[in-house]
This record gives sequence, C-alpha cells and structure tokens, in this order.
Amino acid sequence: MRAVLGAGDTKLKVEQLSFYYGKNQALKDVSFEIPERRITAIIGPSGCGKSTLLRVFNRMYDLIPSARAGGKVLLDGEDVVTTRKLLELRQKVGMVFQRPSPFPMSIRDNVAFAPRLLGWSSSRVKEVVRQSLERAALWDEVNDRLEAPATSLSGGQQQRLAIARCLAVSPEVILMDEPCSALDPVATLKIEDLMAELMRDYTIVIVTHNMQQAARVSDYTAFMLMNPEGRYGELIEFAPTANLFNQPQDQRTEAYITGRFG
Amino acid sequence: MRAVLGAGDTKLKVEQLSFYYGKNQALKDVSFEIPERRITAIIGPSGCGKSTLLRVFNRMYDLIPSARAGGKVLLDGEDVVTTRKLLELRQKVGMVFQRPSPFPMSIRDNVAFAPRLLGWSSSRVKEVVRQSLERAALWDEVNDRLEAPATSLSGGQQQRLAIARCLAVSPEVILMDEPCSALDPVATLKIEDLMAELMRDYTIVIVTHNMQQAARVSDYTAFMLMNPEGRYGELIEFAPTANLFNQPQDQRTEAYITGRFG
Amino acid sequence: MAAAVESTSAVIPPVRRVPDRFRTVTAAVAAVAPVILIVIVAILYQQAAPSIRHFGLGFLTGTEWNPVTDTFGALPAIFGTLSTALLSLVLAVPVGVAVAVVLAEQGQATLRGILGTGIELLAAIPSVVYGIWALYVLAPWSYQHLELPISDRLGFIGWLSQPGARSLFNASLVLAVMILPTLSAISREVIRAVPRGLKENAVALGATWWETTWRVILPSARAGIFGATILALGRALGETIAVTMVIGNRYAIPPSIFSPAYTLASVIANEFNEATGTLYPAALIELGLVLILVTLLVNIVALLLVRSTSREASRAA
Amino acid sequence: MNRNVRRQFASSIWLGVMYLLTVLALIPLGLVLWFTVSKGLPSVLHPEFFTNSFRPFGIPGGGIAHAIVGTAILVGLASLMAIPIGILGGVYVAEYAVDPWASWVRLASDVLVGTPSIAIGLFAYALVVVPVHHFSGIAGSIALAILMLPIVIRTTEGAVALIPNGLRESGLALGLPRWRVSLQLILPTAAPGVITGALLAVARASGETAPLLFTSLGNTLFKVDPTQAMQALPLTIYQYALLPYKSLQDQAWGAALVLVVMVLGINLLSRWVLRRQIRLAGQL
Amino acid sequence: MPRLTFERELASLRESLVRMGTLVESQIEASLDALRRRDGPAAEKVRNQDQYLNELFRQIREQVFMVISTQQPVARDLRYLMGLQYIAIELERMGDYAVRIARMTSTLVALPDKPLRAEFGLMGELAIGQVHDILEAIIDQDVPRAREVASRDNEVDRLWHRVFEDLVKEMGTGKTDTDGALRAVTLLLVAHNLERISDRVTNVAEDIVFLESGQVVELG
Amino acid sequence: MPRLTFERELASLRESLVRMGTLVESQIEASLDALRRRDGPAAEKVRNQDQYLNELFRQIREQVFMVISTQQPVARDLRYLMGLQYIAIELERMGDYAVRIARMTSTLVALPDKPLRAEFGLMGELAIGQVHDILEAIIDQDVPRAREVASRDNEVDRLWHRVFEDLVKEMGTGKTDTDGALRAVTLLLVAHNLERISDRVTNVAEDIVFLESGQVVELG
Repeated sequence: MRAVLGAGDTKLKVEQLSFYYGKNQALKDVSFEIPERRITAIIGPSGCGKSTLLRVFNRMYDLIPSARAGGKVLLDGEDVVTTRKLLELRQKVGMVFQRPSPFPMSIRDNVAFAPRLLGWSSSRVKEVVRQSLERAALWDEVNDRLEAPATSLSGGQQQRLAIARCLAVSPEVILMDEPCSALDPVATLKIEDLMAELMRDYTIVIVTHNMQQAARVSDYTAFMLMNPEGRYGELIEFAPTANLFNQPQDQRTEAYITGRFG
Repeated sequence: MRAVLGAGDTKLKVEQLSFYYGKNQALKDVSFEIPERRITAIIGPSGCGKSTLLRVFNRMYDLIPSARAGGKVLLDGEDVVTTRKLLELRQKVGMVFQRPSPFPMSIRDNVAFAPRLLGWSSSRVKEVVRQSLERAALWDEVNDRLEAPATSLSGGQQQRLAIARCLAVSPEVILMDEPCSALDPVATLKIEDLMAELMRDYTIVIVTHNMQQAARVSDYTAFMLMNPEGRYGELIEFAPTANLFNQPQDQRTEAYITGRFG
Repeated sequence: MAAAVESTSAVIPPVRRVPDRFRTVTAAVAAVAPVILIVIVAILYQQAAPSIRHFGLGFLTGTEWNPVTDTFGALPAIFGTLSTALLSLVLAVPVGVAVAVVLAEQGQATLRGILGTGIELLAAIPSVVYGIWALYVLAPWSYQHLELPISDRLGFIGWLSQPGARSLFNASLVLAVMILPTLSAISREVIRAVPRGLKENAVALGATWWETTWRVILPSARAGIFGATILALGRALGETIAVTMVIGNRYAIPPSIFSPAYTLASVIANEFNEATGTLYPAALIELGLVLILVTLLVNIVALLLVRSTSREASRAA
Repeated sequence: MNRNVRRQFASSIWLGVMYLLTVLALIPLGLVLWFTVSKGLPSVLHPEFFTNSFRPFGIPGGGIAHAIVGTAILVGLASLMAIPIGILGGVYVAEYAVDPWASWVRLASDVLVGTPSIAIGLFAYALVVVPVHHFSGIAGSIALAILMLPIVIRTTEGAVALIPNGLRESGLALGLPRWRVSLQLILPTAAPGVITGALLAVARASGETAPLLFTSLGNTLFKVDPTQAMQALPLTIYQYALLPYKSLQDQAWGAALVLVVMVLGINLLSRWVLRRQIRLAGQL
Repeated sequence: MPRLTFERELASLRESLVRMGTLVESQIEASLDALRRRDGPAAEKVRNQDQYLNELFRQIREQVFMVISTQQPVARDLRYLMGLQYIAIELERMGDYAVRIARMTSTLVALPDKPLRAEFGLMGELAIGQVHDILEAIIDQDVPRAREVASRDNEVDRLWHRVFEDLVKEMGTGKTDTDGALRAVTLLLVAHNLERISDRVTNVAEDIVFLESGQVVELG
Repeated sequence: MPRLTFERELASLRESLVRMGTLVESQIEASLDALRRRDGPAAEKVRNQDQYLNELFRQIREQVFMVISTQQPVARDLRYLMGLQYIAIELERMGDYAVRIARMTSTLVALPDKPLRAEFGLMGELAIGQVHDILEAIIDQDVPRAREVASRDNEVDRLWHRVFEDLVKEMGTGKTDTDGALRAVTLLLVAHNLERISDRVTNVAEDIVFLESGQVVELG
C-alpha cells in the first residue's frame, strides 16, 4: 500500500475552516492536513460542501461576492484565506474543472496562453508547452497538430489539455473538481493513470462523487457530510484511503461507502 | 444467483437490427433476446449506440426525422419497427430518462397525465395514481401533498415520480436511459432498490455508462462497442450478468470491464 | 442551533479581497444605461412641467386638443394608443404562438431555418417601410376586403361601422405584423427553453404531438409567452411612424374601429415640430411622458414574467 | 373510431393548423418585400438617384444622396458613442452577473430597448436642440446612440454569457488577473456575438425615423456637417410618402428599397456571424 | 437503506454456508458413527458424500466471486463476504477430515474387533459439539459464542495427547502384532484428525470474529 | 491501457506472495534439516520463524482486501487476486506443517539416536522440490508446469504408504519399547506431514490453473 509507505509532509493544512455564502454556512470547522506529493480525495454526497472546500484552496470563491471564509488554510505555512497575493496563489495552486473548457484557440496556444501573458520568453514558452503536454500524456497524440483548434480534441484529450494548461505555470498543488464526471470510462481511466503519474511531482486534491474513483486513485480520503440540522458541510473522517475503505472509524462513513444511507 | 434460477421467456427479440441517422449507420446487426420480468442492462463506452438501441424499442427515434431502422424487434412476436400502432406501443413500453422532467403540474396530475389522455374514468385514474405512486415507492413521501407542484420534489423523488408516471399506463416493459446519472449516490441506490422490486412485474431494460451499476442491478448484460472502422455500434456479448462479469467470452468485454481499453 | 450559527457567522469577517479595478471601471461605464433612463424621465418631466402644472390630472381625462385655445386633454390619444395596441395583440398572439410552436420543433432544420429567418426579417424591416407599405398597399386592400364586408354584414354593431382606409383597425393590422416577430421570437425561445425531456417524456407516455404541445409544452411556457405578449404590447404602444401613417390622425375617441383615430406617439410625431408657445410643446412632451411611463410599467412587468419562466425552466432542467 | 386513432387524427389536424398560421405570418414579409422592390426598383434604376439630392416636385433627377450620407454620418456617430460603451457595459453585466448593480443595468437596458423611440427623440430634443436652439445631426445621433446602447449591452452580455463559465474559471485558476481573462480570453471568444450585436444595433438605428423627427429634422441639401440639420433615409421615406406627389412617392419607395436592402443585408450578415459564434460556443 | 439485491445475495450465501456446515457436521457424525459401529458401507458412504460437500464449496466460492464482482462491496460488507469464504474453506477441510476418518474406519473394519477407548467417543462428541455450536454462532452472528466454542479446543487437545500417549505406551509394551500396530496407528490418526477438526473450529471462530468485527485474532 | 495503480498493487502483492513462498520453502528445508541433524535448537528456530510467516500471510490477506475494496476488480483481475489469496492460504498451511515437523523433531531429539530411513530424505527432497517448483510456476504464471509439479504428488504418496507400512510392520514385530513406539509414531507423523505438504502443492497447482485460466480443476 502506497499510503502505508509513509506519508509526505503536510502541504496544505486546513485549520478550523468555516465558510459562508451570505448567511448560509456551507462548511463548519473543517480541519485536516493534505500531504505533499500524494493524491487526496474528497468524497461525500451532493451538497456536502466538497466543491466549496476545494475552491477555498485557490480562492476561486472570490468570484462569489457574498462568500466569506473563517479559519486557516496554510499552504507551506502561508495562509491562503487571507493572502493578498491572489495571482501567485493561483499559479501555485492549479485547478482542473469538471468540463475541460478548451480555450478557442490552437492546442499550442491553449498551453502557452498563461505563460505568454506572464511575459515569459518565447523559447521558454515553447519548452514549457512541450513539457506540459508530455507530462499530461498528450504530447504523443497531438505533437503533429499543435496548431489544430483545441476544440477538435476528444473529451478525454481536452481534459488532459486542461491539465497540461494548468501544468504550464508550474503549480505545486493541483485541484481537480470532478475531473472525470463528463468523461466516459475509457477517458476516465486514462486520467486516473495520469494522476498516478503526476503524483510524483505534484500534490493532488480531487473532489469526486464517485467513491470507487476515490478508492482507486487516492492515497488519502476525506469524507464529508452535510450536518442534518445546521445544513452545513462537515468533515466526518480523514484517513489513508485503504483504511477508510476497509475499516472506517465512523459509522456514517461506513454507511456511506457500503451504500447504506439515511 | 438470480440469473441462474432460470431466465424468463423472451419478451423482446431483437433480430438483425440496424439503425441509421441519415447516411450514418449507428447500429449494425444487433441480435439478442431480452427476457421477461428480468433486468437487462446495456453497457458500453459512449457512442456505442446503446441509447439508440433503447430508443428503437419504443420508437422514440420517430422524433428524429432522418432516423431509419432495419431488421426486427419483436415485442411478444409483434414487430416494433414496423408497427403503426405507435401510441399502443408506447403505452406498452414505458421509458424513464436521464433527467426526470416533471411536468409543470401537481404531483397527482403528473401521474394522471397519460391515464387521462386515455380517457379513463376519474375513479380509475385516482386508483391508478395511488397504485403507481406506491409501486414507485413514493406514496409514503408524497401522499400528504399530492397537489404540490412536482418540481418541488428532490431529484431522486422526481425520478421516482417519472417512474410512477410511466407505471400509470400499465406498461409491460420499462426502458431506462441512464436513470441515475443525474442523481447522487443516495438517490441512485434508492432507484436501484426500486428496480429490484419492479422486476417482479415488469421487464426492465436499462442503459447505463456505469458498469458497476449494471453489475449491481441487472440479471443480463449486453455489452456494445463502436466498430472502429464502420463507426457503427455492434453487440459484442450478451450473457447473464454474473457470467459476463466473471467469465466474459470476448476479449473486448474482458478488456472493458477490467478497465483495460484500447 | 440556528442562533449559534448566526453568532459564529457574525464573528467571521468578510474576506479581505484584492480590489478589482476592472470591475469598478466597467461598472461605471455600464451605469450609462440606467442613468440615461432616469435622465430621460427627469428631463421629459421637467419639459412637461408647464403643462403638468396647468392641467394637473385633468390632462389625462380631457378629450379636447386645441392649440388655439391652449386646451389639451390626452384621453383620445391614450384611448387610441391602448386600443390599437390591444387589437394588434388580439390579431398577433394566436399566430405568433403558432409560429413559435412550429419553429421550436426539432427536425426539418432547413425548412424551419427558412421560416425562422423570414419571421426574424419581419422584425428587421424599418417601421417607416411598413408605414409606406401600409399606407399604399395594406390599408386600401384591408378597406376593400376586410372592413367593407365586415361592416356590411355587422355594421349594426356600432364599433364595426363606418369603414375607412385610414383607421384604427388598419393601424392595428400593421402593428400586428410588426409585433409578430417579437412575439414569436421570444415565445420560441421560451418554448425551446422548455426542457427537451418534458417532450420526450410525454411522447414516451403515448401522448400525441398535439397533446404534448398543448398539455405539456405550452403550459410550461405559459408565463414566458405571457411575458412575450406584454413585451409586444410595449412595442405596440410605442410604435410611432407606421401607425401615424395609417391611423388617420383624428383627435377624438373613434366611434368604430374602422374610424380614424390618434395615438400618443403619432400626435407627437405630427405636431411637435409645429408646436409653439410654452403650453403646447409642454403638453406634447407630457403625452410623451405618459407614453414612456406606461411602456416602462408594461416592460418591467413583462421582463419580470419572462425572467421568472426562464428561471423556472432552468430549475426544471 | 378507435380512441387512439382519433387522437392521432386530431393531432395531425392541429399540426396542419399551426403550419398554416406560420405561413400566414410570412405573407406580410413577402408582400412588403414585393411591393418595396416592384415600386422602388424604377427609381433605384436611375444612377442619379444615388448621386443627386432633393429636387422639388416637377424637376426630374431627384435623388437621395443626401439621405444616404446623412444616415451614414448619423449612424456612424451613434456607433462611435454606443458601441464601445455598450461592449464594456455588456462585459460588466455578463462578467459580474451576480452583482446587484449588474441586474439594475440589465433591467435598465431592457426597459430602454422597449422605450418608445419617439420619447427618446423628445429627450434628445430637450437635451441638445433646446440649449443650442437648432436642429443638428449630433442631436439625431445621440438619440440613435441611446437607441443602440441597450442593444449592444444586451447582445454583448448574451454573447459573453454564452461562453461557458469554465473558460473564465480556467483562466482565473491559471493565476491571470480578472481584466486579462475578461478582455483577452472571454471577449475575443465572444467576438462574433459582440459583432452581431453591434451590427443589429446599426441596422436598427439605420431604420429609425421617430427619434430623428425633432433632432436631425431632415434637410433637403447635401450636408456633412453634423452640427447642422441632416437628412436620413427613413426621414426621406416618411416625408416623401406623405406628400401628394407621385414622383416623390416613387422616390420614397426607392429609398425604402435602399433601406430595406441595407438593413436586411446587415441583418443576414449578423445572423451568419452569430451562427458561427453559437457553433463555437457549443464546442467549448 | 437496504440495498435489496446485495442483501438478498448475502442471505442466500449465508444460507449456502449453513447448508454446507450442516452437511459437514453430519459427515463427521456419520464417520464417527461408522467407526464406532465398524460399519464399512457407512464409511464408504461418507467418502462418497464428500463430493456434494466439494460441490457446495465450489458453489459458495463462485457465489462469493459473483457477489464481489457485481456488487463491489467494501469495508464491513467485503469483510463479511471474505469471512464467509474463509469459513467455507475451513468447513471443506473439516469435510476432508471426516473422509479421512471414514477411510481409516475402512482400515479398522478389516482388523479384529476390539473395544474403542472412551476418549474417542468423548473427542468425537466434543468435536461434533464444537462444529454444531460454531454453526449456530455463524447463524446468530454471535462473537462471544464463537470465542467460547473455540476455547473448548483445549479439552480436545488434552484428550488427543492422552490418546497419543496411551497408544504409544500400548505399542511400547512390545506386545503388539502388526494388526495391533496398524490398529493403534490408525486410531492415532483418527484422533489426530479429530484434533485437527477442533483446530479448524478455532479457525472458524477466528473468522467469525473477523467478519463481525474486523479484528484479526488468534484464538486457542 | 495499463491501469497503473492497480497493476502496481498486483505486482507488489505477487512479490509478497513469492516472499512468503520462499520463506515456506526455507522453513520446510530447515525443519527437515533439523530432523536429519537431530538439531533441537534449529527445530526451535523453525517454530519461532513461523510467526513471520503468519505475519506475511496476514499482510497479504489484508492487501488483497484493500486491493479489492479500492480497485473493484472483476473477471480475470478478481480471479487473479483471489487465486493469490488461495495460494497464500495453502502456503500458510505448509508453514504449519513445517512447524509440526519441527515439533516432532524436538520429540525425536529427546529419544535415542537411530539412523533415519532413506524415504524421509527422499520425501523431503521431493516435497521441497515441489514447493520450489510450484513457486516458480507462480512467478512464471506457468500452468503446464504447475500441472506437472502437482503430478509428482503420486510419488510422495507412494513413499508415504511405504513408510507407513514399514513403520507399522516395525511396531508389529513386538520388539518396540515405549521410546521406539514414540519414535516410530512421531516419524509416521513427520511422513504424514510431508505427504500433506505435497497435497497442498497440488492445491496450489489447482489455484494456479484457476487464477490463470479461470478453470476449476481437480489435480492428483
């Protein structure tokens, strides 16, 4: 078991994190530590706040005016929740979404988009494009048609392109929000394999409603539920994936993973 | 194993079925037999034509002007493909879709929709509404608010309402097109349990991209693939589910169910 | 429990966000739209002030319009405006909904594409072109083939007598043509916004095309279609040129729909450039103020209706 | 008759009725186009129709050059005012859709679209003509700009909103600042839709008569100075059509044909652009 | 919420296991009975019956397979299934021991009759009792009971050592002929097999603890 | 396509199994060596080593659990995992037999020294050879080899019967004292355990056939 080999150091430390949309509490007192260069999965039924939690890590919630967060999320010791270096944070903490959303430009330009805007030299950009596509296991499939529009790729390829795009700015953490839910099983397994490869160099956090997927790919799993009274999401259990799926410590976790709810 | 207990008689006999959208062939020479009062799952990667196949069984493809079918689909010996009694066919072969789509009316009127079109007496309609909701395991949750708009129900309840609506015209076959793909795991398992109940009285055919679901719920499984050259879908293997998932006869089936594709 | 949550939430300070200058700039630019709207009303009010002060509410009920005596009452114009608009709705709504239903169907993309383009082009044709067409083609034809036969047979009903080529009815007819595209385009969008699943479900239950349309699709789109109707009403109320050219421009409450009449907009269009003095232009501007306030109201109601439907549709989908 | 057969039959009848009504709705379009072409064509076939300006009744060789140029200037000035503001405003409304302010802007735009154009004409009159004491092309173009602005805002918003949110989030998640994402990623992606909006606004403005009645007023002379009263195509049609002179009426028809061809041309062009936009957005 | 299909599969599986256990119990009983009554044909029958047991075992194994591959159980559910399978393995082995005892009975029948030592009856009773009770523990999912049954292993062990020493002593007197030695050694092996059955019961008890609580324990 | 994580887990599992097999082999070897050399401490060591084997077995079992619950294997993959587990069960039992042999060696050491029968060496060699070769069959996933190894069971069986008869005959001469009888019986049990090891190898061979081809066969 990979997880048993010894965990990486803590990369993201979530401390007493609470989150509100306006007056509605979405998360309450979530605390756990995401280890470096491991895959951490966040699972739970819909509405449990798992996506919200993920969007705290790169401050995507800034898009929502009424959103407020309390508590801390320390990325290498620096608090994400209060940082004012938003752009640096988002370069450090990349994100891959449910839909691949290729930019309406060529494959090359998709990957080069952010590096160019960041003002990198064209030789460096070229190098980065190649590297990122290689790392995202897409180079072999597209290197002969880098100028083709990204929209001409298949769904699975588009998602790998999204990953390559995100790798281009050299993130340390990659957040994935249901990256496979729009893909068929074939493309899904390709992404899962890719994740297993990327884990060597990146800290990966994946939100998925597919707990089999969490079981398959992750080293650690966080299980969340919506508190039935407060209507806020809370962390029920966080453990190495193998343990969580074999010997869950909490009744509710057991009920969820064995498919006996409510 | 249920499947081993002896299959039901053939309810739907698919013979050399081919299907075209305009000039594009979508299905080629599909032949198999769907047994009565059993759950038959159709699985395969996206684009393999499984939804198309399902839509032949109740002639939903009539909505698409360019669609044509060749071959036969015998429902109790009568050919579905060439029948002119469309309304009767669709009353006999109900369908539940991916999205529940409650009609914009009360819960009661949703269920009573088709019976009223058929001109049934109001006392009979009332009885049917109750029965259908009971069978769809929804009665207990809604009997005190039958006049509430159907849209006020949760996603899982809406899907069970869709099932109740379809039961109201006493179908013999129920087609389900990814009935759980828009639902969370909790609601999904409820529907799966409901299917296990309905199987006693109805022939169920379910299309799902989730092969674990097919494995969990079905007695028989049909595995389809897109022919890499002809770009049409074909049936690779049809077998009792337990056999298909343990001793698939075809290499491609084995590759698919064990997650080793392409 | 709830109280506890409340109290913790009070403790949590809003996130200190990095200021978004882009938003400030664009928001300021966007402010032009509401500002203009307010300024329009304000300036019209200011310009109409002499008349408002002079006539008070009596302006709305007065029936006489005499620049010589400086007596101005808006009722005939208001009546003409409302009646042409409503009559045009009566003519256009059934057709518009039918068009929307046909256009929202799937399949036969080419035929529907041509039909749809045609309907939308109807909207693109400038109103002055409708005006000249109505003046020289539609009104004479309508007089011959609609008004005369109808009044011959039903002339004993007062408001169907006295046919004339320039009439309230013909103005309504051209208005109906002009609002039809608005009506059908918005209705089509509303019908298209009805989740496809509803239709499939109804068909799968063994409902016929008509039963599906009439009992499922149109009820789902009801509020939106109503909104589209109101929106079209707004257009009809404010339409100036084409109406001015065929309505006959007689300042009186007409005895029959086949008689000449006047609308708020056409009074302004016809008389504003000749208006002298203070009270006369002010009265004309007050007509404009009445018009704009009525259309504002109608528009806001319509928008709220259309929005609520599309929101419902997105919830159902 | 079997109940199901009866139901099917009724359904077919209704389907026929619906199609019939649709065809009925298209008859006016055909008639308008037919009469515009047949009555306008004789005038349009004279080249001087495009090169000459107004000649009084009885003097042959009258043309609408002054009106065409006037329309071009009026609409051009209006576009310069309305399109940049409209696009930025539209970007704001779409990008910050949840802002309360954005919904006010949206409502104001929608209401503005529905505001009677004659009232806008009155407004421009009071705003510009009254203080300077004479009619001018500028007053007309301000009125037209007000007319165009909400169209540009709303179509820009629509085009930007058509871009999946994922694109925006993906851009932001790469650590790019908001304005870069909006202006360098989202807006270019939405460009065809935005162009469509601008074109539609131009088409609409070109055909408007009412706002020009008391602003640019019209002019029988060939003028390119926007501080003076100016002629425009729709004004020409309106004014000539109501005159009792056959030759001027014919010129009105000719002008109508020119206007219709222009407006429909712009319209069809914008539809073509828009279709590309929708296809593109569908792929994202 | 129930997960109907899965629960149904589990129930049917547990039923099969109980059937298998009952058959094992009766096999052991029959083999000991044949031994006591020196009944060659009865012993023969035990050896033939074993194929049913093997068939049942094969079925359970397959069923576990199908349930795992179609229902994807995790945590407690998976443990439960695997536990059932472990128990089936042990039961199958017990059946094998019964066959061995029967085979030895066939050997003994050919030898001159001599009264059996009391310990055999005792050991047999104890072993059968253990098998019977552990089956009930399975049915009732009763962990304390399973532990208790396992603890009786010591008694069987004690008897086995006594039989062993006695038989060795008997042979050590130098008064045994070949038949006597064969008889003694055969009986020794019978006792050995009974002791092994008792060992297996301990294993089953461990499996029960495992499947009910997830703990891996060493009993006995 | 590979399914990297799963393949990695499978590889690590197979590795653990091979490690376990190697340990079992060396345990058997060591126990027989101790027997031959009448080396009490060496026998003691075998008995102590068994805990490592048990620990390895426990780990494999747990690992199979985790792989099943996290990777949801079906068809060939599931068969493979279960097959590995079945083999582990057999290996663990073999280890137990080695311990038993070691325990008997301890008994024998206390008795007067007498030369061992040649059959023991032969049986031991055969059994160790079988264990060794079946391990290689596991590593190479070599079904024919597994079948061949299993077929050698007959030879071991033959030797066991010879030892049994000889020892019974020896005791039947009436010349044995208690020590002699104890020694003979103990050796008999040693041979019995060797024969059992060989039986287990047959089971492992069946498991190999199963995990590679999905067929359930009876070998030997």
